[in-house]
Parts: sequence; C-alpha cells; structure tokens
Amino acid sequence: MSESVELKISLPKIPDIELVALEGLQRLASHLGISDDKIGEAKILATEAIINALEHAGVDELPVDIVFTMTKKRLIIFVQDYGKGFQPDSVEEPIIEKKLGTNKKRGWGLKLMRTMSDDITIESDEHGTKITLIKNLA
Amino acid sequence: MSESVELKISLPKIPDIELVALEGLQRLASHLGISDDKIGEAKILATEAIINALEHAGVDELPVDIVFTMTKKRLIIFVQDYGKGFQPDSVEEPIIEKKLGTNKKRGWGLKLMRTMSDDITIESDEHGTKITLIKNLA
Amino acid sequence: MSTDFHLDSVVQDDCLVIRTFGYVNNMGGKEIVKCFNEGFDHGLTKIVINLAESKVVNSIGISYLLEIIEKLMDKKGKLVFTNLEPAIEKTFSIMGLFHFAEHAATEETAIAKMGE
Amino acid sequence: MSTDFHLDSVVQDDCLVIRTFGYVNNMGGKEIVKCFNEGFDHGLTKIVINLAESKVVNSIGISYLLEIIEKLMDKKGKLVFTNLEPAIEKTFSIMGLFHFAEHAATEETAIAKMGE
Ligand SMILES: Nc1ncnc2c1ncn2[C@@H]1O[C@H](COP(=O)(O)OP(=O)(O)O)[C@@H](O)[C@H]1O
Ligand SMILES: Nc1ncnc2c1ncn2[C@@H]1O[C@H](COP(=O)(O)OP(=O)(O)O)[C@@H](O)[C@H]1O
Repeated sequence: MSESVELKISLPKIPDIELVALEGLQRLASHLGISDDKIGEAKILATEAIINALEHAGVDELPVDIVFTMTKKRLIIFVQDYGKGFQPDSVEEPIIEKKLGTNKKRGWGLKLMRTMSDDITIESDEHGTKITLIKNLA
Repeated sequence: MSESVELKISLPKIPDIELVALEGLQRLASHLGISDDKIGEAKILATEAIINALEHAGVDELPVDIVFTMTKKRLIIFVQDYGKGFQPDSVEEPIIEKKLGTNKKRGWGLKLMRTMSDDITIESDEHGTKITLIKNLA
Repeated sequence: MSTDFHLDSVVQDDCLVIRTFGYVNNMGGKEIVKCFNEGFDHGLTKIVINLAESKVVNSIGISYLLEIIEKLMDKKGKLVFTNLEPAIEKTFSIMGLFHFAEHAATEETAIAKMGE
Repeated sequence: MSTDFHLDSVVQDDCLVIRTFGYVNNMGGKEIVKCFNEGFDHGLTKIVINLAESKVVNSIGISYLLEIIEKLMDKKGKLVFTNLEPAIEKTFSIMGLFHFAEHAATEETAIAKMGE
C-alpha cells in the first residue's frame, strides 16, 4: 500500500500566488522521495491551470481552489474556479509560425497542459471551471 | 476601505510543510506592500503555531487547517488541528537558566507566540485546538 | 524563498548574454524583452539567454520571447537558450521555440555556436 | 524556492565560523550542533554562527543551540551570532539566548569581539 498525501489550498487572486502551490508540490515531492526532475513538469501543469483560473475566471472576490493528491506513482492536480467558464473545444490550437508577426502571442496554456499531462479533464459551465490533470511520477 | 486578502491552506502532516504557509504569507505581504521586516515576526508566529499542530495533535491522518487574513494594517493567523488538545495554562513557562544542563531544552513555542503577537486566543479540548494570533502590521 | 524576478546582462564576444533569476512570469518576460531591445538597438543580434537561476516559468512569460525571435529573424540574428531545466526545455519544445532558436548546455557552448 | 538546510564552516583566527543556509528546523539545529562538536573536540571554544542565509528558524531548531552554550560555559568559551534578521534576533532575545551569547553585525566584528 503506498502512502498518499493531500494538500488543499484556497488562493486569493493576487500576483504570483501560484508560487504557494508550487512550494506545496515541492514539499509533497520531497516527502515522497520524488526527484526534482520528475516534479518539474508537474509544476508547469499546476502553474498553467492556476494562472488560467486566476486570470480568466473573471470574478475577483472568489478564490481559486486547489487540491494536490500525490503518491510515489501519481499526482492528481485539481483546480477549480467559480468564474464565467469557457468552451475548451473552441479554443484554437496555437502554432508558433502563425503567432509570429501578430499581436496575439499568448494562448499556450491548454496546449502545454494537454501535451505534458497523462490525462486531462475539463468541466466548465457558467458556474465555473474544474480542471483535473493527472501526471504519472513513476 | 482597505483591501483584505485571505489564504486558506489544509496541510498534510509531513516535514517542513509549514514552509508552504510561509510562502503564502510572503505573497500576501508583497501584494499589500508590507516590508520583509514587518512580516518577519508574523512568519515566526505562523511557524510556531503550525509546527505545534503538526507535532502535538497526535492524529496523523487529519490535516492542519490554516487561514491567513491580511490587510495593510493587520494579520490574523488562524491554525486549527483535530487532535487531542491540551491545557495551555498548565504549560510551564520556559526559562533558559533552568533549561541548561537538562534534557528538556524545548518548550519555547507558546512563549514566543505570546510575546510576539499582539493578541492570542487558544481554544482547546478533546476535539482539537484552535489558535488565533493577531499581529499588527502598521 | 524569494523568487522575485530580476536579471543581469553582459556583452561577450559580440553576444548579448542575459541571465535571469526567479520566476519568468508576465513581468519577467517583459523585462527580458526590454533588456534584449536595449542591446538590439545597439546592433547586437547574437543573443544568449541563460535560465540557470529560473526554475519556474509560465506560458505568458515565455510568449513574450516570441518578440525577440521576430526581431532577430528580420536581422538574421541568432538566439540560444542555455541551462534549461528539463521541464522548461520540454515547455519550449512543445511551444515550437526550437524551430527558431537553439539551446546549449552552457553560455560557453552557446557563444561557440554563434559562429556556425 | 529551495530552503533545505545545509551549512559550511571555516576556522579563522582560532574561531570556528559556521555559516548556515536555509530553514533552521529540527534537522538544521542538529547539524549545527554536530558541526560545533567536531570543532569543540579539536579544542575550538570561540564560535561564530552566521545566519545570513537562514531567513526562517523554528524554536525546536534553536533549542538545540542551548547544547552549544552548555559546553562552552564549561570551557569558558564564547558564542557570537551574526547577520541575524530582526525577527530572528527578537526570537533569540525572547528565549534569553543573549544572556549567554552575543551578537554582531558581521563575521568580522564577531571575530574582533572574541578578544574582549
Ligand atoms: N479557467 C478558465 N476560465 C475561463 N476561461 C478560460 C479558463 N482557462 C482558459 N480559458 C480560456 O481559454 C483560452 C486559452 O487559454 P490558454 O491556452 O491557457 O492561453 P492564455 O491563457 O494565454 O489565453 C483563454 O484565453 C480563455 O479564454
Ligand atoms: N496544538 C497542540 N495540540 C496539543 N498539544 C499542544 C499543542 N500545542 C502545544 N501543545 C502542548 O504544549 C506544550 C508546549 O508547547 P510549546 O511551548 O510550543 O513547546 P514545544 O512544542 O517545544 O514542546 C507542548 O509540549 C504540548 O504538550
């Protein structure tokens, strides 16, 4: 039976607050003996999910809630906001050649999350967005 | 009207996890423009309250819950555990001269919290302990 | 515990070497571009960005770096990233940055590549 | 973002100078005492502990340092802390450490104090 640790954080919408969550990931990983290399991509995933919730939810008073559940083998990143929601399928796939020369250089978060995670689920409606990312660590 | 920011964290009982809370304090302080000097004592208070809950509650499965509420003027640190509780009034006041030469060198947390905070409330019974610390920042 | 962004830069063998410290977020990305622009306006088109002391980046910060690529393409310049954490290298790779920029283990190897 | 504890030490003008990095927790306190003991066993009784790179401490870690004070009292040695953050200085003060140890701004002033 492998040990599972859970860290929950409810973040206010202020600059760089996602670093609190990353410090948490680091501590969980150290405890379970997971190397910095393996946790690196998990940090990118968490960062992108959290900054989207902070920036795009559109409700400044409500928090962004995060749950990390980690075992030696697997990390589940759950990020929930209580904002306006969006339709993930209608977000255009970013391509660097098309971005160059335009003013729209952003739009990489979802692509990074889809490519780096081992599984991704997005539930979004007018009450907010829940994103669940799975990252294998073993 | 002054802005109030709130950060909630539910910590698992693993080594050095209190650093997650300290990173949170740092971010709240940066956002509100509070200097490192002023936040330094708040960090000591939070650290001592959290490590007591982590170590003394005596229930490894249950989390330690933290709420920081900060304005430019004041920080409220709330730390709750779901452990066995204790009687704060029967804890002996530590005196360094008495500690030297003995094997009981610890026992400084409550004294530090009482001396450094602007107000402290401890509610403790067999269902757990809640400690509320107030630190003026202005 | 501080991860607040800052950078320094030197010019070496006709290359502008930018060394970043801390979180490359929105603000960090903008500062890198500002530092690049100062060098570029003085005619520097060989650029090395050393991310050794940046363990965390986000996609907003990195998207600013596309401005550097655009300007260098016009002048046939060259951009080489060095000291990338594996996860950051993967991020750049997914974004397609290495279609337009290179990476090297160290500043020395980056500067050596500039002649190629 | 790493605050994992480590230390290094040098002997200078007959003083053992211990420089700590990161969180002085339980483990950090023990490592400081271990480093002290090695020097003490070689006859060093003038000790400087530089906490410049330790921005966070806890009372468990600091309580280990009382062992150093005990041993130095027996040998009429001297302990000087340097580069203390204001909140850490206040912590030491509340604990009464300055009844038995001194503090100085820098290693140099600490070493100068040893003769007094
Ligand atoms: N949590 C969210 N709530 C509302 N909209 C979102 C959320 N996450 C993403 N989006 C929408 O999806 C788009 C693409 O997101 P992303 O790929 O991360 O790039 P970026 O954030 O740089 O625009 C965003 O511009 C936004 O419109
Ligand atoms: N959250 C808590 N739950 C149960 N007991 C506690 C708690 N906090 C403090 N105590 C009790 O109070 C004592 C004194 O605490 P403290 O002054 O912080 O010193 P120390 O933790 O080093 O013993 C502890 O040894 C413990 O018995």
